Amino acid sequence: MVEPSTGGLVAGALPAAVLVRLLTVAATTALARRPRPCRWVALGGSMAASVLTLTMAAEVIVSGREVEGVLFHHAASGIVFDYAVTPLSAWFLMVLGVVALPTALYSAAYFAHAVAASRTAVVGVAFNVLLGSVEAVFVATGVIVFLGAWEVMTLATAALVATEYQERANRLAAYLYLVMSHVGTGCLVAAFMVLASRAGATSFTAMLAGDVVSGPLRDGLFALFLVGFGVKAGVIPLHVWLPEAHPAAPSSISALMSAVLITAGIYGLYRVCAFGLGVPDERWALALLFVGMLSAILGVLYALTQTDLKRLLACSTIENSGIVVLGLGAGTMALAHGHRAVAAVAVAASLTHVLNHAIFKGLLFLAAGSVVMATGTRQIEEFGGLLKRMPWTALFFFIGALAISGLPLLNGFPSEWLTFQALLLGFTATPGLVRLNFPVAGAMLALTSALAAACFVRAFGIGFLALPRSRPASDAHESPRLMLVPQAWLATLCVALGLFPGVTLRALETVIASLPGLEAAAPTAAGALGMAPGISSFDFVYPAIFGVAVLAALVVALSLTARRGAVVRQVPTWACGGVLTPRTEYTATAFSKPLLMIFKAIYRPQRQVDALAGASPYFPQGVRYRAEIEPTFERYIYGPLLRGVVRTAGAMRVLQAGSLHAYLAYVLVLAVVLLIWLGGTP
Amino acid sequence: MSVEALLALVAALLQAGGMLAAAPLLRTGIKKMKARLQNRQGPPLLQGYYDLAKLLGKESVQSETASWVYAAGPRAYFATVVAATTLVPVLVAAAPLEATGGILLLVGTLALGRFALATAALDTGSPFGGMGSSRDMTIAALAEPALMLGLFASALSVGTMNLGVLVRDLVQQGPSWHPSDLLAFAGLFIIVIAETGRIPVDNPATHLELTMIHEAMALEYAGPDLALVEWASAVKELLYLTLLVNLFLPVGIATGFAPGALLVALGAWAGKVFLLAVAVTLVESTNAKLRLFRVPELVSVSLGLAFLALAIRFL
Amino acid sequence: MDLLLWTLTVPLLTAGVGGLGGPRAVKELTMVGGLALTFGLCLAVAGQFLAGSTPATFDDALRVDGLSALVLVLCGFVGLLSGCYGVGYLRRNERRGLVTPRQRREFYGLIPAYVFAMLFVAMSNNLGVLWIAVELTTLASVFLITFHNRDTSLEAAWKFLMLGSLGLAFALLGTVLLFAAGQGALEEGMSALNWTRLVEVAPGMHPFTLRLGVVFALIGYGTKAGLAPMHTWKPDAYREAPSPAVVLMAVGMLNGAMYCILRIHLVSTAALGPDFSAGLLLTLGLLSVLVAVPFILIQWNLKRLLAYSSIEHVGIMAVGVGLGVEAGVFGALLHMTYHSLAKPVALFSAGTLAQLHSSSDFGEIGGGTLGRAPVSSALLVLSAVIITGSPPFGLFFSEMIILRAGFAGTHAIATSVFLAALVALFCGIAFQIGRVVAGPPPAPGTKAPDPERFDIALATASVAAVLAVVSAFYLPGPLVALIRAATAVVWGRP
Amino acid sequence: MTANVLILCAAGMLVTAYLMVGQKALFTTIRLYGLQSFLLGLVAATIAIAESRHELFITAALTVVLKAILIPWFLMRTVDRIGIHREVEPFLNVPASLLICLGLTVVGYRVSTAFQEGARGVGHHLIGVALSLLLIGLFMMVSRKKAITQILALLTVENAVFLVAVGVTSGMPLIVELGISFDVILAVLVLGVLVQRIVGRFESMDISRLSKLKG
Repeated sequence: MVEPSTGGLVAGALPAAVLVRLLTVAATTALARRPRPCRWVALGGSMAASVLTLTMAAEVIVSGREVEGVLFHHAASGIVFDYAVTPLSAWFLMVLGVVALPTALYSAAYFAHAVAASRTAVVGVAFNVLLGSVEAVFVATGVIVFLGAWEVMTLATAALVATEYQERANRLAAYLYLVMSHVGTGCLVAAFMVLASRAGATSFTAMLAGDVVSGPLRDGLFALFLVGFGVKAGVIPLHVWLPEAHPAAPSSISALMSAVLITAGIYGLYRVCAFGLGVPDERWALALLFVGMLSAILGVLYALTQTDLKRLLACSTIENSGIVVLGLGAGTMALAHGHRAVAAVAVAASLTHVLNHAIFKGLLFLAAGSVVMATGTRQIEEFGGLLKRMPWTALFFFIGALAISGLPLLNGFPSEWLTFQALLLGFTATPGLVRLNFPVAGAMLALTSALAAACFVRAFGIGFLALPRSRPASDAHESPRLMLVPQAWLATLCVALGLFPGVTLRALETVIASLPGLEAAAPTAAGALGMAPGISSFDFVYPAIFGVAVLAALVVALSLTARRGAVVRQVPTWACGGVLTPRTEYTATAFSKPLLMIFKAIYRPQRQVDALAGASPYFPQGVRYRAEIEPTFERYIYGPLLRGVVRTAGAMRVLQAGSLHAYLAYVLVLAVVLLIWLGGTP
Repeated sequence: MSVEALLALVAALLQAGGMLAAAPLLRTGIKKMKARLQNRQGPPLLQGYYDLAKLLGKESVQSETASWVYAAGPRAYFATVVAATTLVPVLVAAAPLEATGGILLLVGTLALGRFALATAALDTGSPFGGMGSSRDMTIAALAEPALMLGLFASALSVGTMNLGVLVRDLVQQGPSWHPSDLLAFAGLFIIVIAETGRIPVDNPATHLELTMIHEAMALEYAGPDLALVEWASAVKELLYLTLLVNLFLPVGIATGFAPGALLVALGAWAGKVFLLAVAVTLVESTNAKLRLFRVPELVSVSLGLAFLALAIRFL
Repeated sequence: MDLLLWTLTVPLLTAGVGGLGGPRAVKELTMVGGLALTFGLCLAVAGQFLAGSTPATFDDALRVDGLSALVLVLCGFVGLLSGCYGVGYLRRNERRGLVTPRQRREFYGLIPAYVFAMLFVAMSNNLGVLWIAVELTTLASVFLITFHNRDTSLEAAWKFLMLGSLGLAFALLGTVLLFAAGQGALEEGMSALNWTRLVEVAPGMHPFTLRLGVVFALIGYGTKAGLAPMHTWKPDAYREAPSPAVVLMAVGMLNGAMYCILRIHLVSTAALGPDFSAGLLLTLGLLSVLVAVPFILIQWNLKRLLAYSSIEHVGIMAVGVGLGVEAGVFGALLHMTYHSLAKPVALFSAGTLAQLHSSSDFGEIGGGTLGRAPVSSALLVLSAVIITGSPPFGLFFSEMIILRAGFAGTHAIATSVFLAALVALFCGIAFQIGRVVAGPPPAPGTKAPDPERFDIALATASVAAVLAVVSAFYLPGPLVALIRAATAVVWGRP
Repeated sequence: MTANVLILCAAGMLVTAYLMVGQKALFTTIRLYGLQSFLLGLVAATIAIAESRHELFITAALTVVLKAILIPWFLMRTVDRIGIHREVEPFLNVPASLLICLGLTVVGYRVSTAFQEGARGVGHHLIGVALSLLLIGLFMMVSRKKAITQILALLTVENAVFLVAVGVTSGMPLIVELGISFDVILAVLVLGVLVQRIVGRFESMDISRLSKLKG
């Protein structure tokens, strides 16, 4: 079934990977009744396949040469499953592999706890199918294969989201996800088919040559693609499924979804919207900028108020997806005005962020998984004091938190730094009023990262520090080494790529050079240490070197405070004369309260406080406090839509009201109508 | 190791050291001026140094509930702020470590310090720490866009994001007196007030739970830790003022290392910072502290000013 | 004796034996054996055709070309499946003591009879004979619908018979008018109604008479196929008839009716050019797909749900043909093939669930069947995935081909509507099936369903499922050849 | 001469149809149907004589025997057995129904004008009548509630078809003709059986009550 394509060992890697996945799926199904070996086979196989794809991706990125081949002929429909690993595909494959590998390892230990033994096989199969289909999405060259893989990806994810199908919330999440992404796929099918018909071929090379469509039709197709891919990318306002679905899945799956599944949408935006439809239009760029800004700012604002740790991470995924799209928007704007160098910087920015986000979000979700496993809850309010009980997990989460807040010396910084560059250069590169969008976007980005910092100070500080806030939290203990190693690996990547951003940028050179319109415009990575993109001496940064300075200053600080022979005196925290209990600690809700009040207009918070009156109303026995923020999009867009559909469907009931006479009447009417129509044509 | 690298290193050490040395003076100076405006005597000018010495001399105390994060906080805060000083040109139209990055790195570094301190403040489990870090992060988040936009305004006018290059170009141009500069300055001045925890945003003198912000974060710290926090805050304040004056009043800045020029530069810098300090003092003494939820209005004003600065310069 | 006649005789004999008295084992053996033999004979006929000859008899009243061969094979296959499943089905009912000897006779008599009628349809080349054959399928299925002898089954049967007979009257009129249109060109006698003859003389036919004929014939056979707005009998019949019979309706009858429609379509195309009947088919097909949407969303019964899904699928086929391009036709026939492979799985698993809960209403079944009847529920989910045209399964490819043809052609708008309907249908079916399989389980008070046993019926369902999955990736070469041959026939290159 | 006879018979059939629409007593309706079928047979016979096409005699005979005698007898028997003799109030009152039928006739004739003129120059009249008859029959199926009446209406539709078959084409091939007639008989028998079962079950043959299956 799988025919190895000519072109050496690396070229054979992909068919091999597919083969491995298929065998793994088969073996997993066969072992369905024996969870332990089943789990190991499934995840081991997945890791093997990931290694294969990683090697090939690396090879392609380094050499910059595409690898092509044919997987399979579908005799019945005459469709050929062929693939081509372009540098762009290779980049996304790499991102996938970098996260998929540790996630699989992590899951090997995690599923034992998180997945019912009876469902191990299903989850294992779905895990492999998901990864395989995402890989297929990245390397597909035919539209049918692409759409097929796209759909399989959706189904596999839905299956994983519904792992705990007994819980209503998870069922709804899975269904919502299915519906949203199916609507998206519908848009994609329409747009792709129109494109195919115009190109007269179903291969991307022909369809995405850029000269296939023009004028209003082109804009229409762009809109369709934007919606189609936007759903998967989870950009606002198409994000509604994301905060539901990502937390519902087992944590390691959530890691995959947030880190990788999102990038499938991004990949589509790149491959088609930005570089597949010819020179972008200024309006497209504005659309992307706007969507990006909206997603970034609203995403982080939603994240701020979450008390469910995984939900919080999911919302921040919306934010980061927004940042990526923001960079892409700047790039398309530059392309629209013909500034290749600037466009290259922007593209570099967003592609870097794709990688970095995958890494730190993967890390955070894995750490969150450990915490959820240890405490049995996802509520930040019930954590606390975990740092002492699970020191490693806490450390890794802390690193992830620093990274996601875009702070220097970690890998969140370079990509946000590049995005700022893209926006500022975009400003210098665009004429007229339009340019003012860039500084505004810049300010929004600054706000976003500052809020992200606030959000993760809250998540880490409330969740891991001080006293445990609940019984499970105080009983929590560190997760097995098998779950810590993957986190360590990702954390190391966070630091390494933060200190040596040049590596990423260097790797990106071939990728960017391979994009139409960006030939020989790749931004210059200043060695492995630094980045100096775009126009000469506009800006550059060498985090590692500066890191040394910080280190030196740290040494000074230590030497100032470290006094020979003096022990640090341990004293109880002053609690206004009372005893410090978890109940006097600052809660997550309280932490985000000021911002909640300040951004009232967006949150529209609703709260109700009712005192359970005791003997005297002045001394209530207890106070019940309920606060929620209004889900704007759900309430004002999707809710009415859904109700409308249901109502119309209900109204159609009369058509099939059980009366034979009505049924016969339909035939009569049809006959008469057709006869009259015929009568019109002598 | 090349000559200029060595030079940069020496310069960095000197500048960091100088800022560390000067910072307490600024704090006490402002206190003193405030006192004078209120017809009080006020502390002696060297009070800041006495305080630091006293605090550093004390034993260090740690809450039982705290972890390594608690200890790491002040040190990281101090380290980042001190390191940040080497990114800003002070006397010479060049920053010692300007080769490692520009405005974004500076802002990022300060944010890193704030992150560390705010996290550490949550470690003791005291409600005040949480309150402080929550409020501090809130105000920082609000200030960030305005700060960025203000800096963009002046950076884009020259076309570089590197402070060294920026100041050099400004010195060559001389003060432009372009209206947009004025707007940007006004905007940034407000942000500096907010970032350095001064009235009307925060009150450095108070220790009343409900009003303090930055102080609340530092409330649990004592001895050397507290010293680090206070000292770093002072340096940070000086840093912001320096940045402000060198960006918008680039006069008297030395272009080389000639001793004469350096002396002049020192004088000019001291004078300019003093003027700004006076301005800060006046604002502090003539305003009342704002409610936390009024701060956004203030910040949005500066945001508007900064955007206006950009607009009128580029349209 | 001629192979075609054998192919017809065997099921007829099986029906005869089954219809008489006799011990159960014998009936079961004869039914399974007979239908297996029938399927073998169908394959043999198809083999003959692929070998190059076109089997024919009764001066071409019965004639097997590519199209017939394809339909023949599919019907034979489904006949065998439902035969095997039927045995298990009836056994279950007998275990519950629900089966009277008369019912048993009816069952074992009518199922093969129905198969016979379907095969008869598939191989008849003479439009008159075709009509008779279709009428036979109707008569054979009526008493299958009343099998359970509930009030509702009488109601369903009456509606089915009324609409069916009306449709057949229309079809007859259509046939007569076709015949009339060819007068002068056509000789006297039986062979004058041969489709092959009609196609030959088509260019000389009187256009208006022909149009009239085509319209009536399409309405008529459309009723049997269940094209909207003549689809109204389908949900009722599906709910009432025993699942094995439903499978015959949903696949055999549907393919047969599609076969009739295609024959008429071809005559009309030969005479009037493609646009006339293609336009009609496109309209009716689109209408069918659209009609299915709301009723699937508000559906309250599992088997009715599947009825609407098959209304959708016949609509898809009609659209494919109606697009008037070769790719569309190929897509439609591929769709027919894959649908014939996938639908039985859905109906078998649904039937099993319905039997275990002794009702196919969602209210009775309740949610969370995955816990109570894992195999059937899993199969139901699988088949739902398949029949909603999801990759990597066959219907996805056929739908993609049709969509591509649609967007490539002049019907972009219609195709967009079609696409939107498909998306909505996916959501609807996903919702309903999800509710049954994973939804909240029924209240503790309700009576527990029978446990799921791995009997012959379940085995049949599983085998069908395996075939459906495998076929997605690999269709046997001869079958593909048949599809291509059928496409050639329908595209007017016999 | 022939033409006139043909048109006369056809017109007669149409008239019977109208009368059936206006009629409520079941027996009368059945008799009217018998008359209609008889006229159909007459048409066949006339053509058979005029064009000396002997196989049409068989058709004619078949028609008369089956449809003018057997089926009416069978239906009357059923009605007797059930013991319900009058149609309940139809959905539409008689005048309205007749009006609609007029409209349908117009449609039928309008279509027939475009029709090819056959050998005997009466083609389009017959078609017109046939189509109108068909539509009227269908309309009766829609508007009448009694099972028996619906069967009659269906048979009227069938008659319309046969009228075309006989009058416009020179008759279908014989075997086909036989097969078709056989099927029709079968269908009627099945229908009869069903009617009896329904009545046995619901103590009524009011079809409009059979509406449990919705949605």
